[in-house]
Amino acid sequence: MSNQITGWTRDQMAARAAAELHDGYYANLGIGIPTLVANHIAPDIDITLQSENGMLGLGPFPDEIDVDADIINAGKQTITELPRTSYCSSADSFGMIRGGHIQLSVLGAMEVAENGDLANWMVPGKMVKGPGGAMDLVAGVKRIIVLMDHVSKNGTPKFRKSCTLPLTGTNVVDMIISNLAVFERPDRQSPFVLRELAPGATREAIAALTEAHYLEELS
Amino acid sequence: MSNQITGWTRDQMAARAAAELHDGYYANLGIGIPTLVANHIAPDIDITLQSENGMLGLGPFPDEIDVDADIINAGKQTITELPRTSYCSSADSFGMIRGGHIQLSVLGAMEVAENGDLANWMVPGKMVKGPGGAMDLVAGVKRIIVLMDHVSKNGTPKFRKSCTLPLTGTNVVDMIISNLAVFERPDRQSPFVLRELAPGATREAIAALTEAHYLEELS
Amino acid sequence: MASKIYPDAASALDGLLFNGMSIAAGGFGLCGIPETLIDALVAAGTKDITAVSNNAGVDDFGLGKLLDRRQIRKMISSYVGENKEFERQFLAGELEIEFSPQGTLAERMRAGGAGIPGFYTRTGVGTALAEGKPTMDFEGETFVLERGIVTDIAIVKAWKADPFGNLMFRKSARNFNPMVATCGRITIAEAEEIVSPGELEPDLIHTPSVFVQRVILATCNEKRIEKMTVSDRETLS
Amino acid sequence: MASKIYPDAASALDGLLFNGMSIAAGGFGLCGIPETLIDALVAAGTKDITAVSNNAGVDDFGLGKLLDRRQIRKMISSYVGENKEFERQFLAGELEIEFSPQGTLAERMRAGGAGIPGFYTRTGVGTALAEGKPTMDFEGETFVLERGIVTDIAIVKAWKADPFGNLMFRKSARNFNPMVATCGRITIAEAEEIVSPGELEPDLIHTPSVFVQRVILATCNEKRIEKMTVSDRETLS
Repeated sequence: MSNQITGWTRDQMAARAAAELHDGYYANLGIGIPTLVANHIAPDIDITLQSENGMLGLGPFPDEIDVDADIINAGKQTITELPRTSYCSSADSFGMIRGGHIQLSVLGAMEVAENGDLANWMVPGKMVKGPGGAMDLVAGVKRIIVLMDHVSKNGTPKFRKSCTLPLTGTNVVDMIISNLAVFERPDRQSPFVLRELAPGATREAIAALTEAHYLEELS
Repeated sequence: MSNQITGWTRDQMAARAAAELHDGYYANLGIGIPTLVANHIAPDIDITLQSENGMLGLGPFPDEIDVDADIINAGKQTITELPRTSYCSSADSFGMIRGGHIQLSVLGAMEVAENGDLANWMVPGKMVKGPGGAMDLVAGVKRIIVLMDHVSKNGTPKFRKSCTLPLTGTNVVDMIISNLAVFERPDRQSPFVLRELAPGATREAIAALTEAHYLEELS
Repeated sequence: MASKIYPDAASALDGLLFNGMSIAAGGFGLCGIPETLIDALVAAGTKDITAVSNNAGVDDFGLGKLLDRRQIRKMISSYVGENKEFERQFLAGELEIEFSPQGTLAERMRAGGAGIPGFYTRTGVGTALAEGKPTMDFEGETFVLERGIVTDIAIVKAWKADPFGNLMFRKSARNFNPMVATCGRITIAEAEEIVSPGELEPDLIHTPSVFVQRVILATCNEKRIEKMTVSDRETLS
Repeated sequence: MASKIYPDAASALDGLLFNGMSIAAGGFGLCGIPETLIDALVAAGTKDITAVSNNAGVDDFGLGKLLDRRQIRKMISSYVGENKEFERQFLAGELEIEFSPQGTLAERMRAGGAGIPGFYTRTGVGTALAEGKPTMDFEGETFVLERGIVTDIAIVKAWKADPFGNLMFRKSARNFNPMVATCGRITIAEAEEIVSPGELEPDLIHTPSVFVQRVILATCNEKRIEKMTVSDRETLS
């Protein structure tokens, strides 16, 4: 069914997430699609990107000649410094995260539950690689946005009544941007609300492709 | 009775404490007589002095022209740097102390109990000024040496069965150097042993001026 | 770029002050204290402050200025011994004091800033300062639970700041400032010098910009010395 | 002055190694790992190591070299996803793994080094990694108790070291190294450069000498890059 809906591309999803960044924010972008968010930050706002391996103020990828093995992000990619950049230890870096000093994190997900539970660290049937910094990020960052496909490759809804996979955190998700729709909630006591539909997506289609209970307030 | 015994001077007490410093030690010297210990460190051993306000590698007092308000020790005295000096935050400084990385601390005391309890932060009848770093030092530093007069000004023994004053720490003292004698114990499960007598002090005099139970092994 | 620099201390505190608020302040003794911001707090006249600071200044300097105007209701400190007015107000029951061992206080501010609500320490176990606090045994030894501290605002003294809010401290004036900078919901830094973007080497920044919301150029840098000791006296001792 | 400098990695590890020991190692991915000391551990052949490190290296680099020789019995890590031999040994039951969330792991090593046996964190609450651990509620929210880590030895990679053992790290190669340096009963640092006494500015030292017992000049500084990304690719994406 989702195959018949045009939906949003990965870049469009990233651009939608970028619209949630406000001037002066400190933000942490996860590996994968969330990394693309950096390409869509509005030119008139000032954002500082944090990487949990101890770098604050991430610059773009370097020219080949400027590659420095000692300048990497949490995805272990070579990057560059900016005039604002500072380095710190991993303990201090997670002090920022756990202490609520990072305003926003954008992460991928395998499942999100209607109560905001998130599962994104154990791939079913695969070797467990470990949570990395994902559990710390969802527990510490003030606002968590999930970017994910609306359904899994075999068509199973990923926004569910409850997660079937091992959790990364309980009641931690504030916003879901899928390739078909945007769900949001004003606080972590409230249910999610369907806010936006991707091109071709209808209320009925989203209802059919979503297991979670949610409200509707389309603008 | 103690008036009739010559005993040790403050400088001699400090010198005796300095003999407990071994090559390579990191040590913290308290305010008052313990500060004098620095003047008696043997020239052939290498000691690094730590100050809990975040300075490691304390130098001597400065020449008047070199006084820098930003270089002070925990006694708030102006001091100087050495080639080895480093600064850190108070949290990191007490990480050194609490984490057992400082080998030795020399402190003053109002009372020591035979089980090693120490009282040195509340002066009876006076306004409570607070413990400063004393509780952290006795709880964290591996070996605690107390420098104190053997009896109080009114003649009361300061090495007691149990402390009458509010405690700074429980079972924390390893060695007592008074103006009349030296007591030591091999570990914190053992009783104190009288090891040395000051000039003019006799076993009987010490027994009469000490309330605590102790063993005797004079060399 | 959104600069965090404010024109002066009054504007940097604007909108943040209210009676009954909590304020963490950097400094050890009179070393590394935010002199400029303390003067602005005096001028603002904010009352019933809970002040978290290792010391309470002296009678006419540091937090002593706020005590002198009776702006502080409660101090959380490790040592307050240098202040006569403090003693008078405390004995008169006008001022509350919560003592924390110095290292515990430093760690409590770091913990608060790092999202750690409580930690166990050996420090203070068996003393009056551990009374009423939960304990736990680890490998046969008893430790006491101490709580993280978060305050409404935090004020620090830096040596150098850039417009992003990155800070460097100078020598033993660093002391409590780095933890204080992390434990305020809003942190205001006064710096002896404000440098251009990119002038601070990324490896050498002590407090990363994320912890600092507002920056001013410090206009009070008296740096009063509490105990002047020089080598002549040392030789005499 | 008692210099902490040893002639090479083998002599710096001499007398410290035994089968079944625990070793904390700095580094994030392949960045900032003590390459020289890892090679010396391979040469020493120490067995049944419990290794505390954020990652497990790759098959032929970093801690992967120790895994390859089956010298490691247990890993305490946050992410081990880049190592095939690791996966094989784990699935065969030859290797034990204790996962710690990355920030929790960093804090556990800092806590161990700072004499804090346990702290509470929100991280991991309600997940498999908090199962069986004590919890406590603070202001209506549940936190899990995590334990400090102390190891027999710690090995770190520094940029600059002086003969006293003061260290500076370089850029994001700092990562776990400062905490690792504090949590070893004996800490050995390999430095890309050893400088003369007094050359390191006291304000700029990342790890004070007290935490470091032995120093060597690093002879392996390959600094392999795990994911080379350059601006051309970025433009194409």
